[in-house]
Amino acid sequence: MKKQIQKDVTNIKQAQSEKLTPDPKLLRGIGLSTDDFKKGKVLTTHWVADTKYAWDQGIAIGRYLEGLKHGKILGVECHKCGRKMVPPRIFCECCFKPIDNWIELQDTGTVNTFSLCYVTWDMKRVTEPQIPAVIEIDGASKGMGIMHLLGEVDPKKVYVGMKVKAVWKPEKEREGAITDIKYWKPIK
Amino acid sequence: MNDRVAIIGIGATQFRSISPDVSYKELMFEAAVKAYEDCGINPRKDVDTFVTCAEDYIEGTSIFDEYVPDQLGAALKPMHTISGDGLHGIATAFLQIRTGQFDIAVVEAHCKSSNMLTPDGIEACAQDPIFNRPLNLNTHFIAGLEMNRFCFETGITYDQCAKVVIKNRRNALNNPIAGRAAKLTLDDFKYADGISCPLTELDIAQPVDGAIVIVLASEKKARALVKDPVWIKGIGWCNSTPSLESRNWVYPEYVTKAAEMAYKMAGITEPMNEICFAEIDDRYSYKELQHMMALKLCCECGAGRLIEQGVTEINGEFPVNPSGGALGMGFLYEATGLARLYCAVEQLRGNAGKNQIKDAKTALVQSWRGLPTTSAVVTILSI
Amino acid sequence: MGNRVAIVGAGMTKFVRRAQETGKELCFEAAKMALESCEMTLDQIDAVALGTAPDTFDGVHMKGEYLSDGAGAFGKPYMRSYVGGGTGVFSVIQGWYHIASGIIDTCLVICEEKMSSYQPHPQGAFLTIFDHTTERPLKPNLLWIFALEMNRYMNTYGLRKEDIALVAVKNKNNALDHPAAQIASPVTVEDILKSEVLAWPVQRLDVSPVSDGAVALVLTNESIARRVTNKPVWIEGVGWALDTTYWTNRDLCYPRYVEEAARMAYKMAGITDPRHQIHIAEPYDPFDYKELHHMEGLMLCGRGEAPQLTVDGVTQRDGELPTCPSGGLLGVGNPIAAAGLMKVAELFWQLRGEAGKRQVSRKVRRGVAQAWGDLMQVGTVVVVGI
Amino acid sequence: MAFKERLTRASEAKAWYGELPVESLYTVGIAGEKFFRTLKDEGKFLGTKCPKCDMVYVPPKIYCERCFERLEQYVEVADCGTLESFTCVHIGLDGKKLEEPIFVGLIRLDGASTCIVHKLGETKVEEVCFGMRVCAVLKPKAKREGSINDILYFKPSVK
Repeated sequence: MKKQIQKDVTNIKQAQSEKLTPDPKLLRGIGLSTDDFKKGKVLTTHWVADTKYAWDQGIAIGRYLEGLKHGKILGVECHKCGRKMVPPRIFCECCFKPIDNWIELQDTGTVNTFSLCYVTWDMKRVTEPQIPAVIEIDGASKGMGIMHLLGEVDPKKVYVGMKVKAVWKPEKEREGAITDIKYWKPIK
Repeated sequence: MNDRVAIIGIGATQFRSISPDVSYKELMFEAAVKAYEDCGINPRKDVDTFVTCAEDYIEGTSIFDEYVPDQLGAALKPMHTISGDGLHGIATAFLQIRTGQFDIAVVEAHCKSSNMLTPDGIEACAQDPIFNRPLNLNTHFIAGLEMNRFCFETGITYDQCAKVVIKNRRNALNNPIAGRAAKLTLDDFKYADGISCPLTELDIAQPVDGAIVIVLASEKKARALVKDPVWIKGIGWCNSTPSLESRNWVYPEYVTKAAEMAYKMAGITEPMNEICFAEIDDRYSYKELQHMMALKLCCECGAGRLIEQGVTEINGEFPVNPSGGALGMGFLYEATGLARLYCAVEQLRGNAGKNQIKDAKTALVQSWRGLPTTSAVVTILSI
Repeated sequence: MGNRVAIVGAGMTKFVRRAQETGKELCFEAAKMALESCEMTLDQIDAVALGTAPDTFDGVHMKGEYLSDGAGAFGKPYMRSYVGGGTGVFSVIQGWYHIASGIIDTCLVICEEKMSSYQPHPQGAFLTIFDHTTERPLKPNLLWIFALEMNRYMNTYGLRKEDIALVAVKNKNNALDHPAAQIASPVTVEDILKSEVLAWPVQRLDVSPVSDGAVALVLTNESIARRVTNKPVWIEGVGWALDTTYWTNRDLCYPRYVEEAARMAYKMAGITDPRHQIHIAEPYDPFDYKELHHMEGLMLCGRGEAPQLTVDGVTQRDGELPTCPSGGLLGVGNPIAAAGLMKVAELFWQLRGEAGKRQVSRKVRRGVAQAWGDLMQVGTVVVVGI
Repeated sequence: MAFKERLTRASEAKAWYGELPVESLYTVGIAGEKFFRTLKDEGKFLGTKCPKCDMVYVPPKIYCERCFERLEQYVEVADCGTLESFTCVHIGLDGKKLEEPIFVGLIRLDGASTCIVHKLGETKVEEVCFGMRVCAVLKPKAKREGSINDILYFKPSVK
């Protein structure tokens, strides 16, 4: 017998259909309003974490960023499955083998999907929407996209399947970052 | 149901204080390729379940899970994170294989400690935000308090703690993947900077970068794939309390409980006689001694005497951390337990080179999750 | 499938926007209620399995360790599993393999989230789920990725927002009968279409609220289950799958990872015709379109067909396939991991006929719960039955 | 080998800099609220008692972590106690060496089963010893905020 777990099941009352679970009488959890904090009704502690990092870019992303600095979008190719991938990686995740070679992709592409976003990352409201999109890059296999922003376009006129081209920062301002591309604009 | 579970493949990168030439993904990929090569499997076809052990704050990424599958060959396969030490991952894979639903499981853990620019600030976030953190203390203070009380209660001297460091870092000289090997003497401790007395900088295992991948299999698959499976005879894991206020400051009873669970499963009644050597947590010098006591790997006379008498040296009666431990190989955060396990498997396979222990047949591997936790895993391996 | 595993007890806290309780205290309340619901005590529990999503919410590194005393882990084998939003349902899988292995007989499964700790707004924590080098510099927010997926889904199948909004209407109204619900006010399709646009096509009322809360289940092996209850709910199948990190390389119109997870769970449960062999579903619904997306991934209908089922009322409580009768995340609230576990708790209550006003009309003997997580990437599925 | 290519020049190895921005506001919880309010308003230490385990938790918990009983019995404990351990911390939160080391102690207040972690003050290295009697020094009442830092430090009790 496992640790005194012994109970006559016949003694357990059949649950009635009126029984409501979870039982409201047993439910705990005290909800507070913003005011409760502002007016000091509850005590709190506060902390700003000191969490800084320098992530090693490594082989693949290092070369990708270096390419961006020079106004190029680099991808990689796996000869086994034939996929041309971006962002680049040193392994093919489908075949689990080292990739075969680097390829230069075009700085044009197709909008796979997009959104018109009226809030910032920390939920502040903006009047002019940002237009994040997944952009399938020309030269890579179908469906191979990256996330970026659209610009120089009327938000109402963006559509899935729209052809776009990268708008680069001036060469001097590029630092080897994804933001070396300012945004993507429609190709007329 | 699969009753027996074996380790059939291991892979590890070099452990280095920095690794600027590879990203974390590339580091993991290297260890994975080695592990799969070791047992001749293709992860895309042969592996049923993958486990990674990681913590978000260490990685600097929330939901780090997202960034793991590709480099392990796990894309679109069952894979999940255990926010624990690598040995928690081993316990998870063990349980999963035992259900009979999975035959081959992969456990990964890695560390890019060099990528943390503010490790002390990051570790401070593990302190209780209400009762402890507002004191603004470096997290090492907890080890200082514990070491002081532990030495006071047990009569273990600081020199004995220092001898653990000397032994482990010397052992690491002959371990090709170790990242913190050194030849030290007691004199070096006189000049070591105090961190949180009696703890000095030399008492603390220093971080390194590295990745480890372990492949586990059911008995049927293990026998089919490799000649030298290493069996997991027992495994146990346990927590005490996270509260500094209510924990036992002398004796880590959670380690004892984890060990009891593992010993029971392995049918071990006299650990010191039935186990040949141990790879145990030594994140702080005194921890090796404290853990030996909790694991019942020393007699009443205490662990201090054993280190004095050389019992735990490689050529001693009961070698402890022949790999060099975390002190000698480097501390790898959540991957530390897997580093211990990796070296224990190498020993059992007879591949430990100059550090090889004769007739090593049964090993104990133990991990602790570091400050401020009371979380430990113990496993018994044998050939 | 190894030893049979049963759910024998369930408990939860209220889901609230800002809880006064600490995360530990929330864990305790849910765990205590779950234990009391099956008249068990902590010393009868062999192991504790905890699920909780990003540490950044609660603002505690190694959150699993921090919560452990409130979760009843003192002196016990304890582990925390973590697959982003999929964690809630995965934690049940974690409990399952503990017991199915034969090593553990009784396991307490707990999920907790205290999102309100994050300042100034919990959504900010999601910035750090994106790739630190190739995505975070663009300052993305969580809505982006949902909006991108929703748009792709709508575009692929030519769906209308008003049809998708029906999910939010159904779930938020279902939640009126849930005593723990955070939002208890009825909404109409019009309300949703008129609500503030956050990231088109996502509007304010398409989204579940951020919440604090905890949920707990008690899992046991067969022999103990038969002793503690006459109505055990069995875990018949479990499945999970994690797709590639490179989410921008996949077609977001269909959650293949959910399908993979479902196939694994159905195989284990011996289900060959999910649409007819499953009587009730709790798919993950942090956004209204997600419920539809996941019903398709769970193969409860064909691709692009879920909106029509909703229009036809099939997924209502009195429908043929009641879906999210609890009120889901949209209605009850979304304390990430806890919300996923709440879904399994709902199936537990529904299958036992204990859901009171929420009880679905048809007789239900088997249900599926599912959660999703990471970068449009992970599916976790549990099939339970009586 | 795992890779077909490697970085071969030190100049090629680069890092991307960033952070994990986390700012948090923590409620002190149900038991914490009682503890800190009493400390703030009355200068007294409260604990919760588990009659089953005969434990008094200070700071209090609403549950006994050992037996999981709900704890509702609040008891007052002394503001003096015994030093169970101590350390002298030489590095700060940023890992850098502190100009003045900080004394930290583990204090078991009379009547409590658990220990409070806090700073030690008005004492010298040579004086501190295991089992030493110490008493809490609180901030003046007007300056207390309901935080663990309402206790300034613990000092040796004069007897």
